[in-house]
Amino acid sequence: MSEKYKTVAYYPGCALEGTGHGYNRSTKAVGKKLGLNLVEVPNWNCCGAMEVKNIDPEIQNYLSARNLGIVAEKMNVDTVMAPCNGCYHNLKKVEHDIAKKPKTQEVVDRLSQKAGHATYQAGQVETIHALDWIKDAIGEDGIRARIKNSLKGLKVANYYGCMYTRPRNIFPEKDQGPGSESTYKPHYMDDLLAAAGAEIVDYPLKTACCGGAHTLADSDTSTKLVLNLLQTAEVCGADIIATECPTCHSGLEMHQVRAETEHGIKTNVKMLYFTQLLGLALGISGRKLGLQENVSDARGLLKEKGLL
Amino acid sequence: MTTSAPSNAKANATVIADPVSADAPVDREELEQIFDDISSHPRYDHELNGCLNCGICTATCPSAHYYDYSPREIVQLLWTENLEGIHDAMQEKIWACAQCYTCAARCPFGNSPGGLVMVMREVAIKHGMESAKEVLRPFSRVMLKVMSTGNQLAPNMITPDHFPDWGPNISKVEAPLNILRKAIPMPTLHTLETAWAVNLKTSIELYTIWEDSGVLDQLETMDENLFDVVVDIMDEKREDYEDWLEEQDDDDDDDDDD
Amino acid sequence: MTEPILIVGGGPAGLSAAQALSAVGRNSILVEKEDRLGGAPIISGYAKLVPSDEWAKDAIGGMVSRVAESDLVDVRSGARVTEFTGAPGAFTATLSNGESCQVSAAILATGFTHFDSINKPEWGFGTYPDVVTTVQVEQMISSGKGVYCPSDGRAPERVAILLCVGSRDRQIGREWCSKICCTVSANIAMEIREQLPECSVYIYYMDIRTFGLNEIKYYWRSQEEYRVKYIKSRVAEVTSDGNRLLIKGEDTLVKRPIAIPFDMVVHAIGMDPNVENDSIAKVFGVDLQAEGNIAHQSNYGGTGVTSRPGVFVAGAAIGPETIDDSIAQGQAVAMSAMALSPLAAAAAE
Amino acid sequence: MPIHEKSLIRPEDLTEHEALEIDGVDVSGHWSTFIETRVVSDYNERMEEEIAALPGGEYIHRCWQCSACTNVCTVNDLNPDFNPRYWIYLARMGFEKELLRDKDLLWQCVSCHKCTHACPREVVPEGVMKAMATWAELKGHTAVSPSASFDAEFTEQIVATGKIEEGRIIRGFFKRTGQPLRQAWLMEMSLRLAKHLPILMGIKMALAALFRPRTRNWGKSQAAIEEYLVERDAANKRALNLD
Amino acid sequence: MSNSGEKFTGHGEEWRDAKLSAQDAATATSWVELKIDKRAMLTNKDRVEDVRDAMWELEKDGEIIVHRVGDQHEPVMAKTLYGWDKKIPTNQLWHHKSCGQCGNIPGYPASLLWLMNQTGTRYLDETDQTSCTAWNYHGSGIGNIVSLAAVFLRNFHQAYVSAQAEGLDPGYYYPLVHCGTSFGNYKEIRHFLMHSAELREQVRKILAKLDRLIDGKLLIPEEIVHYSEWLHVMRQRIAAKQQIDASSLRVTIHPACHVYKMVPEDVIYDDDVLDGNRVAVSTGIMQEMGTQVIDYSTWYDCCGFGFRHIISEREFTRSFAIDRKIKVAVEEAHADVMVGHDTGCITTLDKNQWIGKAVGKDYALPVMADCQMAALLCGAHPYKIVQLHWHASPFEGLMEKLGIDWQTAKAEFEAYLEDVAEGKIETLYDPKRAITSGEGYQR
Repeated sequence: MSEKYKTVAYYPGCALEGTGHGYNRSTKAVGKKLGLNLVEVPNWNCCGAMEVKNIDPEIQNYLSARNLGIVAEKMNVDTVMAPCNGCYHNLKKVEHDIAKKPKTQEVVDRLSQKAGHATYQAGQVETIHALDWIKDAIGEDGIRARIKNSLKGLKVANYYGCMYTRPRNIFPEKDQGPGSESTYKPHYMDDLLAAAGAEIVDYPLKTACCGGAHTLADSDTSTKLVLNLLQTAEVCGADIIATECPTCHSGLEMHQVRAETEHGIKTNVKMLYFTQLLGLALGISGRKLGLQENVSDARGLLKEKGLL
Repeated sequence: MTTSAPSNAKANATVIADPVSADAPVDREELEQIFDDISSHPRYDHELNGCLNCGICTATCPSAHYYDYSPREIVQLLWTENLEGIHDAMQEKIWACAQCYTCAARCPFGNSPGGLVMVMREVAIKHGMESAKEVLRPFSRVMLKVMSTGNQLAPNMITPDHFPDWGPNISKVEAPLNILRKAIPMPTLHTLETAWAVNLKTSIELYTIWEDSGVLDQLETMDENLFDVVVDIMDEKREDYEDWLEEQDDDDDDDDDD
Repeated sequence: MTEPILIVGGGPAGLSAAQALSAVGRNSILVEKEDRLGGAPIISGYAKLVPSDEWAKDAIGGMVSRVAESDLVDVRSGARVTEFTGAPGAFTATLSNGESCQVSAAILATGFTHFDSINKPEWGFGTYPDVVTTVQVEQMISSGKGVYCPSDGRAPERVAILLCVGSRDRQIGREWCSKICCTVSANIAMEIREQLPECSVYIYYMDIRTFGLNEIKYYWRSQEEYRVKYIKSRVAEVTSDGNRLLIKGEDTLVKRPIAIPFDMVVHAIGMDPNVENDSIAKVFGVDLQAEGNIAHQSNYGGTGVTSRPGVFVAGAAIGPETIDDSIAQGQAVAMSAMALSPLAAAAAE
Repeated sequence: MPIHEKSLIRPEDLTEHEALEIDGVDVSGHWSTFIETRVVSDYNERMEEEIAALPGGEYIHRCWQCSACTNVCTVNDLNPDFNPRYWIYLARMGFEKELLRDKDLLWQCVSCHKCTHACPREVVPEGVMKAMATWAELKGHTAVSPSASFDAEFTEQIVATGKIEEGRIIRGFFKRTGQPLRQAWLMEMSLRLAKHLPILMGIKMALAALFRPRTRNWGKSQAAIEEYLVERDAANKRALNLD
Repeated sequence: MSNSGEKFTGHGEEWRDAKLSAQDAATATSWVELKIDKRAMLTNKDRVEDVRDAMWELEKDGEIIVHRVGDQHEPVMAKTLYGWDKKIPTNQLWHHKSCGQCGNIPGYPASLLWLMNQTGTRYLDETDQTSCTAWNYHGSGIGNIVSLAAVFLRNFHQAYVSAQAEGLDPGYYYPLVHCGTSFGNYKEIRHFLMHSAELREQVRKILAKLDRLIDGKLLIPEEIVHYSEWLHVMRQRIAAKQQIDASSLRVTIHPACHVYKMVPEDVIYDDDVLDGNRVAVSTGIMQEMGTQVIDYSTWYDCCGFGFRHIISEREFTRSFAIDRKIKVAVEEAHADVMVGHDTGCITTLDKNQWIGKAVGKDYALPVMADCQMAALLCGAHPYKIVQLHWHASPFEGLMEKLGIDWQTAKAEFEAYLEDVAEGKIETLYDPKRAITSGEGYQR
């Protein structure tokens, strides 16, 4: 096992302190179990999500750059891990924009100076996703070696959403041939959960959109998109949709409920964070993984499968 | 949606339904037959060579000024053999064409979109399409005229009742129509029922052409009443002509007697 | 000693052939019908060439002076070949000025003729003074006067360039693509934008064929740097309301008819076969293609081989061609002519 | 006789008189109906510049209409009238009237970034659509869209505290858009969550609602952002010739 | 480049000259070293087929007989779009009338016949002819290539044999087509006929039944000739008879689609008319008679007739006619009159103006055919011959501008109507000649 990513800065983001709390708990628990250290970025701020960009992209860049600046200046690590796709995307984006667009650097410098903190320069910090973290630090073999409770018999559809893969140009490490992550057909989560014994179903909508940006602003659209994700997963034979983003996860949960209450369309597939599934395989208790915090309650199913 | 949800029953494979219209689906076989009739029409190969999608036909099309109608679209539908699209265009779009043939004069590929529209109109008639019947209904008066006389238009057809939008000045001199007609210095135009005096034999010759070229069959498909009227009129005219011929023979005989 | 090689036409291909032959020490006779060398780029007054961005009078002018200064090239300008007899290695060419010469082979670098827009009258050329051709805009630029509306000399505020004028059009018997007009038009559009930053330039196209690297340098750059707009539409007619020109088209991407006013309309004229090809073919006894260009055999056995042994063809005489490629062909065909003529001469002995 | 191809004409292009008499002739209804042309008669060259000046719009001029964006678009799948390729073109050429026909669709982009991913020219169609939606709002063609309300609520919270809290966002958004908070599906969600949510968690969330999560020493960042926003707002208005 | 004020540049007197210096003008045109013939590539018939060549082949093969334009028809050669020759007969003409003209613009054919009388042209106007039926076909779709071809050849056969009624040889008269749609349709159908043996066979069967074959063969006309072409080649001779000065008249020409866009290679383009850039007919005679021909931006547009639209969807017809033609001619070209050369166009543009009042588009532009205008300028009676009272557009102002006393003329006509009521009818030719067979026929 390599020392890579043994200790990384941890940027949980706002959602992991709210609806994504189960993701937060399970990520930390899995890290601990695997002997990986997470050091939370001190006094971080919101990355700006999608919404600030719509008001002004450079403010969003500033918000994300401030966090990277803290990591660069105050933490003795060169990698920051963000489990949320939105945060991950934004940190990657500002890295890209600062390197490529003079205007971004100019605005970030200007605002940082006014705010009285160090500015961020491209290349100081590497941003990774929770999937990169476990995949590169532990790998499939590492997982297989540590399995206490194989996920055998559990049929899982892996859902990556939009911000993990798009647009291509902010993820220069992806699409680099065998082994690297793919923007077209991402597989890191598939690899890890397969190593944990899960039966991965062939799910064509891995990177389709859940309409998370419009969960409230245009709920009907979100419900339609989510329902398509859920029904397709069921057609593909999945019991579980594994997620790796709090916004996607809560979007799937919320619109599963909404499809049922508003349109009377019921679906049975359950959503679990991939860290929750990995944690189960590693023998961590359901409670420590925050299974009780999910709206779509998978505990009955997991008991049936002998995983709880 | 990217993949159809399982709750949506797959449409019957032999039936093509427009997902957004409430119209009854059309049999695939019927669609193929329609396209077959279009593409085997003797005009078809003259009128369609390919398409650069350049838009010059639509650019110059008078109908495109007002209707969401595009000769380029018609050509594309045919060239790509879009059977549903062709059928759809035959419901409405092909009737928007003004048949001016500017498109044909402009096409860099030497196509004639207007000619293709004519082919589609003929096929719409062959298939007894409702759209064709609807279009033909207000046309029936002139149709009856041309089929039974050989003239498309007659002076007495242009009345304020039928053409209020042509205003009060259809004629600027107040006089009975028959007098005005006789004041035209061409003897052949002293007529009311036809644009010019048409020889009885001429009308009958034309009727033979209608019969033998399949035009009467077209009419029967489209409008049975009109068909019956035309047949009745022409039967009568034929009888009149036969009678006249006999009279001539008699006269000839008389002449011989002299 | 072998006889010199005859080169007909003093444009890029002919100049390049002469240059190549003199570089290897071979004599050539260059016959040009005009009173000066340079071909279309010089005689028609082109501005900056694509893709070199060099002024025609410098770039082609340089070729002209190199040829003119060469002792091995015998330039006969203001003359045509009126008779061409003999066999490979021993041809006799008679010129219109009464001279005659012995040559071992001939290279036809007789070029093309610009499409005459008068043959596409519905696009307004010949009827409205502000409808001009790309060649005329080149002349406006190369003369240093800048781009102006011929009707009153004002600077246009909005210019439309129509592509495929005299190309890709069965209506006028020209089904071919003239190959260079897209690139040249993008170049002209940028020149106009540079000279007249307040002037908008629109290019009306069927397809954009700025092949190869020209894509970046012309098609992309004209948009990204110069904000030239491209409208996918073949225009139906150019008329005038007495004040401005009116373009009638269909914007095929919006599926809507358009009728847009312009101050100036530029025809991107295509390349016709040389109007004199019929007589050239007769004099040299070579075949023409159906389109009217000089026919040549496939390149696999030798470059620029015509139907008559010992007579070769290069450049736009074969069909629409770029200046760079004409130059390359001139050189390649010089090689063909050179390789053949001593052999033929030997065979004749 | 009614127009047979009526569905091919936009209703607003028809001028009809229910009852009309001219020079003593009754020409009511179809006897005097006129159709107005659908031909576009000029380009509005300002429009592209205006949209390019708004956040997200800066690369609009690169578009060469390949339609990769529309072909991959998530929302286009649901509604074929949602067509980024087409709108970008309309905006570039200044077919203002046409774009405004779809003004209430523009904001419905779900920001899935498929278009940006697919675009061979880095037009960032997603950003351009946001810019077009902003343009329509600033020009007064549309009311503030739910999406823009959400963005504003979200941004205001971040600017104020450096972080967001989801419950507060929901409440703030519903208040802005005048919707009741007690929506059936949200109630059902809370109910399901409460069934198995440990009391401790409930307390924590309630606390978060009361005591807003915030980034320490945020004040100077807030001031810097606010200053920039004022600048930006002025720039947007300037670009659109608004006061 | 046209840069001399003399040439047609479009907008009458106020048109701006290009004002190029001689040197600029030379530079601007020097690249055209050789004036290239109109559509030079196509003059080479290897590339574009001339249907007449196919006819000669078929005739040689014994399949058809070609009805030639002979010396007796005193042909004048005209140049077509590609520079090909077209023989326009100028004498011994068989009038193939137009249903729309005869039905509601009778002054149209009457003016033409009157001009023929003036120029001493022999002709026949008879009853043994039908409409070409193409209006019906284009409007409704009822009809087909076979019926159109049979009607075409039946009528042209009658033209060929008609002279026998007067004891003359067949072929004495050559058909002259009045209607633009007939003209376009017949040419299109002739093309199909020359290219389809099957079609020829189908038509042969029908015509055999009608006894309309010559030696068992189809009779195909060498040239299909529109009256406007006759008018064009006769323009100097007609202008010689001109009595009224028309130099103040601003004329807009409406060229007819079926005349110059259908089978365009057969259409006359004259280097002396509009620099050869546009179809020559109508413009040629109007220029010859000294009027100012004014260009306008919608010159190429059709009139909006639409075949079915003029009958059943006049919303389109009137909108197009007013917006794209009448309005432009009035507001842009400040025209006194619009002159055309086809039935449908004249009807459409003339009849569909008044209704513009419904939407505040109130225009009053006189519309008439080229031969009507020519007859008027040669002194024909505006009512008795030119029959302008059938036109809905106002023409009184136009006549005043030309110095014609229309009130007196109208009074004369009204008086003549009383004669007519009593059977005292004046005609342009002997009515007996109109009937060549059947009932009423007198040798």
